[in-house]
Amino acid sequence: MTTNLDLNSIALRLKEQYGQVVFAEPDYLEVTAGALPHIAGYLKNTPGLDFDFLDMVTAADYTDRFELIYRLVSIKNNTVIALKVKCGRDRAEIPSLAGLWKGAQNQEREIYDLFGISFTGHPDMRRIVLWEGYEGHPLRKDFKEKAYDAGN
Amino acid sequence: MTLATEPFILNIGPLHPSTHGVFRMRVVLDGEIIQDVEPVFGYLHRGVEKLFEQRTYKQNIPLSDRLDYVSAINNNWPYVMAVEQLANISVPQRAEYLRVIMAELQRIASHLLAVGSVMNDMGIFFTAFMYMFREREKIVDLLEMVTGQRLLYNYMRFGGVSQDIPTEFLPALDRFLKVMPGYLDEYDTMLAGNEILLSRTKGIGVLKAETAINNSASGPLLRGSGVNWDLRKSAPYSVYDKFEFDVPLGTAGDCYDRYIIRMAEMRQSLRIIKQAVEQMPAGKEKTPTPLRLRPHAGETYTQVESPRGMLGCYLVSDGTEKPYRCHFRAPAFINLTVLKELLIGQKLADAIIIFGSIDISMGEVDR
Amino acid sequence: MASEIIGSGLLKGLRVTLKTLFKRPVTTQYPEQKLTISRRERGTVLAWSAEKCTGCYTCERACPHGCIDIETPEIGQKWTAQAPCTHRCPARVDAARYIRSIAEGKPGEAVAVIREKIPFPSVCAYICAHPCESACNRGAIDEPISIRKLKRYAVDNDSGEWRNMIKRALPTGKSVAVIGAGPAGLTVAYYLARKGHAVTVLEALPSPGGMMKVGIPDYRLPVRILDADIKEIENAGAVIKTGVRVESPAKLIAEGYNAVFVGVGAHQAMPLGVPGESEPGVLGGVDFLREVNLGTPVKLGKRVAIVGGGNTAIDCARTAVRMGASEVSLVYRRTRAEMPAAPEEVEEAVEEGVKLVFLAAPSKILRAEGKLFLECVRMKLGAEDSSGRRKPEPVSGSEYLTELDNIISAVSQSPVIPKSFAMKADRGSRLIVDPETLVASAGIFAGGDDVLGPATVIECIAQGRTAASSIDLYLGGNGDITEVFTAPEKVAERTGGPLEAFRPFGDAIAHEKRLHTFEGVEIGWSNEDALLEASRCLRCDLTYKPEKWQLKGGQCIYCGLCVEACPFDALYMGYEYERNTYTAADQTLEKEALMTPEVRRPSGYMHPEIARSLPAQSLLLDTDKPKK
Amino acid sequence: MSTAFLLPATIAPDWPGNFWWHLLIMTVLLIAVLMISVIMFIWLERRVIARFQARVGPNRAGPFGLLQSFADVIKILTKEDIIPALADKPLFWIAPAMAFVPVLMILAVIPLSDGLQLADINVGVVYISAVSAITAIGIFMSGMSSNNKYSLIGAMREIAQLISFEIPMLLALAGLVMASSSMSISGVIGAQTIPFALTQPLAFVVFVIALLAEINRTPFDLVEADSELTAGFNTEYSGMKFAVLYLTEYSEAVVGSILISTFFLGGWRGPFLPGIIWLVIKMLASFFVILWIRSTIPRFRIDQSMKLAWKTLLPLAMFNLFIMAVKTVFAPGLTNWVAVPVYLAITAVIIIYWARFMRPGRQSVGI
Repeated sequence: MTTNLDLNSIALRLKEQYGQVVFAEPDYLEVTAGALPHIAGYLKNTPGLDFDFLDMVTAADYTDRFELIYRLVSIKNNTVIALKVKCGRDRAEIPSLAGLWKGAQNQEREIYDLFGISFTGHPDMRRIVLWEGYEGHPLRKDFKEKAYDAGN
Repeated sequence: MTLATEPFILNIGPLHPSTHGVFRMRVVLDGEIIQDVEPVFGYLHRGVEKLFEQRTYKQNIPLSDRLDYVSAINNNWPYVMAVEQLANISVPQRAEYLRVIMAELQRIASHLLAVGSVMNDMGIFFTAFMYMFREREKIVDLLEMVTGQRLLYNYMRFGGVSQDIPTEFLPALDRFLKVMPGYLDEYDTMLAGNEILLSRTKGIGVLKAETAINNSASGPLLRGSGVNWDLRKSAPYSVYDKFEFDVPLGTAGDCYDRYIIRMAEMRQSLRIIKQAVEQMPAGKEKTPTPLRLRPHAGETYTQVESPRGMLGCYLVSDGTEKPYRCHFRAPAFINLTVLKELLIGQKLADAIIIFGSIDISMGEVDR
Repeated sequence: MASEIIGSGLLKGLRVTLKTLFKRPVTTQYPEQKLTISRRERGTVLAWSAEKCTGCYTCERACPHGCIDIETPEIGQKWTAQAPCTHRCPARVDAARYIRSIAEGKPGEAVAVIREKIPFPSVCAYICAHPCESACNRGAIDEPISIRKLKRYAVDNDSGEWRNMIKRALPTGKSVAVIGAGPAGLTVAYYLARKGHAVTVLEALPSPGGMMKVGIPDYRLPVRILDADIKEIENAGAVIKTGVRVESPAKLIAEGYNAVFVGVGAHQAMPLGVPGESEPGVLGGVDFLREVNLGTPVKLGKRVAIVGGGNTAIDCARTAVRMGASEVSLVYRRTRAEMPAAPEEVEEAVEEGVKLVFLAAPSKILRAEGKLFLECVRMKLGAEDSSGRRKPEPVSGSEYLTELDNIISAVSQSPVIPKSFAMKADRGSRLIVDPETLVASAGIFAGGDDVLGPATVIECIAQGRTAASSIDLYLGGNGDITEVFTAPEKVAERTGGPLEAFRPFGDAIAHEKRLHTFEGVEIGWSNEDALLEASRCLRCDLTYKPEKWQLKGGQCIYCGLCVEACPFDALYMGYEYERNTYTAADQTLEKEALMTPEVRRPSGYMHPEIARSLPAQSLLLDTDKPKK
Repeated sequence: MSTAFLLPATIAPDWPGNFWWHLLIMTVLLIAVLMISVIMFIWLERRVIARFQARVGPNRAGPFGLLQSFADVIKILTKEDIIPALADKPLFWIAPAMAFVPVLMILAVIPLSDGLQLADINVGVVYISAVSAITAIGIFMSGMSSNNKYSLIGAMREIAQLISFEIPMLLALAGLVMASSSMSISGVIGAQTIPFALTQPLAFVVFVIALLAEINRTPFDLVEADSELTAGFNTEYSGMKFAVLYLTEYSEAVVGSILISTFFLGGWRGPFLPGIIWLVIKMLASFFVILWIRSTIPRFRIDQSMKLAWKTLLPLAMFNLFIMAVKTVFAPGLTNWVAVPVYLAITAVIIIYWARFMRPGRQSVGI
């Protein structure tokens, strides 16, 4: 059975590693964008934690900010942890995790395509489902398009 | 002497017999050997996640069928579970068992389709495909008995399933359970020992366990590489903890293992269905929920083991009658990350088989 | 595999295909072979029944991509006697109609409609248990219409126009004594007085109202409201004498009353049935409420535990809070889902700081060195019982002690019938009467809580009406107690009826203020809220029969959501057919035929014909079973 | 059926050019026979394969769908004839004819019955092997000229196959020639008091496999591997030209089955029945085997088929040649039923032993 870890203890360990960049919420860790790669690498490579499997990356648009959710799974220990990163909506940039987990490549491209969050350090940051030169990012809340305006 | 050669660029798809939809691979060939691959997505992109934000919660259930049209019932599941968690709706036991039975039937149907189409790619002129469809037809009839539909069942509801099984269902299911193992044996006799098939699949498209994990592969692709990760075991949802079944694992991680694992998983699904039918309690098949449901504000992530892998649903509710954000972790889409590593250096003919053995369905990949 | 000879695998495969060559093909073959597709739920036809549809637009709202095209006339007509809400109401108050009156901005007419059935409109507007709302069809769509609050809006804005249509009957010279001025008794008094009988109500307590007065705290039912309704009853001619104790109804008959109605109610708290119940500091729920309501000083400690999950328990808890108890906890043996109390009241109680302890039942009450202790045992929910609620079972060895100042047992109440009454009662000491006429013995009638056991006000009123009409018959009247205060309704045109609207939130007074005063917690609705809420009504008793109901071409995906959503079961999805060969044309013909209601069959697979024809099904029969 | 009216006994059936009516009649007869049989064989193939796949097959046009093929022909002929803009037009035009004519030419030397034969040239075997190679050139031209990458790959595969499978085929035939000490077809048939399938089983096996590759049937249909190269060499063809190419494939199949029955099953020879009936029976039998294989066995990869040709068929053909040489030198008269089991045993031993080198799943050699 997948068990959730004691987030507070992990948060403490991370704090003494990287300082005040991690906040333990009831069911996820909130991480500042700058510290994301370090913390992800720490979670991946620390024996005892070794979250080797990146389950899911996605984002949500809260009209004043974006929130990215990273869901890491440790197949060895059968544990799950979720990271949440907030980033501003204008020129949103997040360091890419494609270097740590190849599995992040397509998902980050999709987020870039649909939300316009660009991932620095991604091997090829291009649109994935929409065509090049498409205007706007559909999953943003302020995205306007005829069909949807009619629908609303 | 050496000839001056130039790369030979070939577009496989979007309209190609064996891209299982409108997938497109832009491959660079040297003779028959693939030197570079660039998968091109989006030919079936329908903006499903945006559409989810346009409709009420209940209206989204039929939409979730359309994600992976080959295993529609498995697609309802995570979405329905997510809404149930947010609105804390309780599900009757009988409904859970019905869900399991239907989902496992659907899994068998989906695997049959996957294996059959791989055989087709391999050049058995539609024979294996037809045999598998012969059995898939039986399953579809069973599902139709219950749901009234044959492809997109729209079966699950918040707090249960849309309708209870008819009286004729269980006898028919028993008949199916009796004959299906015989058919699986028939396939094994016909295919598993076939030398040409072995020489086409063994050692082809080998995926190491670390690579698979690092690429977030899941489902038969991951288990074929010997990683024991099946959500029905490792994170049992619904009532899966009440059944005993094995998780078939591969050793080499090649196309042959994936094929064998799919065959074995069908047998395991049959086991699960048997037990579910025995254990299924009487009772209501759903707890009534209002048409315009308004879950509490919050977010949740639920996931199930679909025939293609870990199918997750990340749902954010703001307390209104429409989802604020709904994201599906599509296993087929993420499994395709590994495609490039698998294909480079292989022959063109093998590329088709490897691609087929990943078993995607475009509706899920492009969403 | 490797040990075998190369080629053996190929040969095996060849054998399999060769075997298949000599089997019957599984695909249906026509016209060579008669194609018989078994009758089954095909789910490819949407049939609509014209006479069940009331044009409520629910299906249109349910459709995922708006492919239902429906047009209704502005004017509807009455098509069924009673809407579900009216039908569910024990007193058959025509809720649907007065909601319409409110939607048309005529609260006075609404009150008149209510008064046609009950003499306590204001009381019901404040404290009715509203069974009507659980019957409301709107509940299946989002939330039921909050009928009680609409009623409250009506009585708050009453214009009193109903008085213009009061008809007084001539005195009949007959006299009736009513024992107990509770909801039942006062209802009897009211209607008998309207029929011209001389009615005397004898009440033991210092003030009339019965449970409405002493069982329900003032913050739910302010005294003036109750008194106003009782005033109306006195205006009708009933005489109320308080502080009078009656030895027996027979004696009253002897004193010259022609008939006696016994409505003494159920005023005794049921015992918990655990040892140590007689300890000082252990109170009965109703006794506690009565004393508080009558203003007799009650000494209550800081830490109070209430046992029970009903409305009385909640009332006790909230009253205790208002009396300054700081730690009020409510012990219930099931979970919140099973609580019989009204959910909104539980919500308000929690807001006021009442601690809810679920899955616990008192096992012992003991007093050690002057302190009072309650020992509870943890429960767990077992299988569902007949009532559909899951039965709690004690978890042995899970007992725990709590130190308290007071324990209030509010599990249930039972009637207390004095011996001197000499009336037959059952084990629950409820009076045994004729269920139709409520006759206990010659000239003596009984009704209300003392017959039903602890019941809601509206049920008692309903019994009062029955009793009144049968007493009138007994006294030689025609037994017809119906009153008409309104002109017959001419069915109005649809006023909006927006399906998008949700129930407006009822406001309550700030809860720090609540904690100390007994004034009414709930605040009535503003006109806008009331109109909006009233316009949400589906008008189940009217039909706006659609001039057009059709699917926009080819858009339907047969998801069946509209069928599930339809409150009136006017839609049916499914299709059964059996034919030798079929073409698209045939199917469309069949579909058109199916659109007429008389071809509709029960949906689902249970159709007997289906059962019979199932074995004929081509693909589920396994004639080609491979040898294992 | 007697053919005395065609061939007076006084004239040896050598090069009957002086009987012009004989030429005329035979040519017309052969073309007619080929056309009709091809169309019938197409119907037969579709029906038989359908039954192999538990289907019914075409059954609507005419009784038992007999007219289906005619309907298809009409449909194809009425299609628009498209030529790709960048195609090499002359080649594109010539290719179908180049492919089809040689198939017809092969028939010229096949005796349909005793002496019922257009020309009995004394180097028939060489003639056949020479002419049959031209078809491949036609197919190569079609693939080359249509300027489509799929077609190009198909064409390359075609040539590769031709080169590698021609040799074992010829070596197998050489064994026949040795045994019958004649190169004319009638001579080969005349020598088959016992069909060569029994006296030279090894050659039979090699010849059949090589023939399958020559006529591009499964498991060697790499030229038009529809799952990899959408339709291979004839992707760009349509209308009349496509019809001709299509005709070519099936007439290849027909002629192939004629060749098998002529070389190894004793041609028209047989008791009781007229020779042409026997020939038809044997044709059908060998065609049925071809269909059977097609509906069961997956396709080889190109390198695997090359491997098969060079590493298996060639040595086996050599063995056969060696055995025949030894026999003709030391035991020239040893062609009676007693020897048949010996031949079979030797063949079985050799094949089984040799197959040990061909385990599947090894790393495959590149082309």
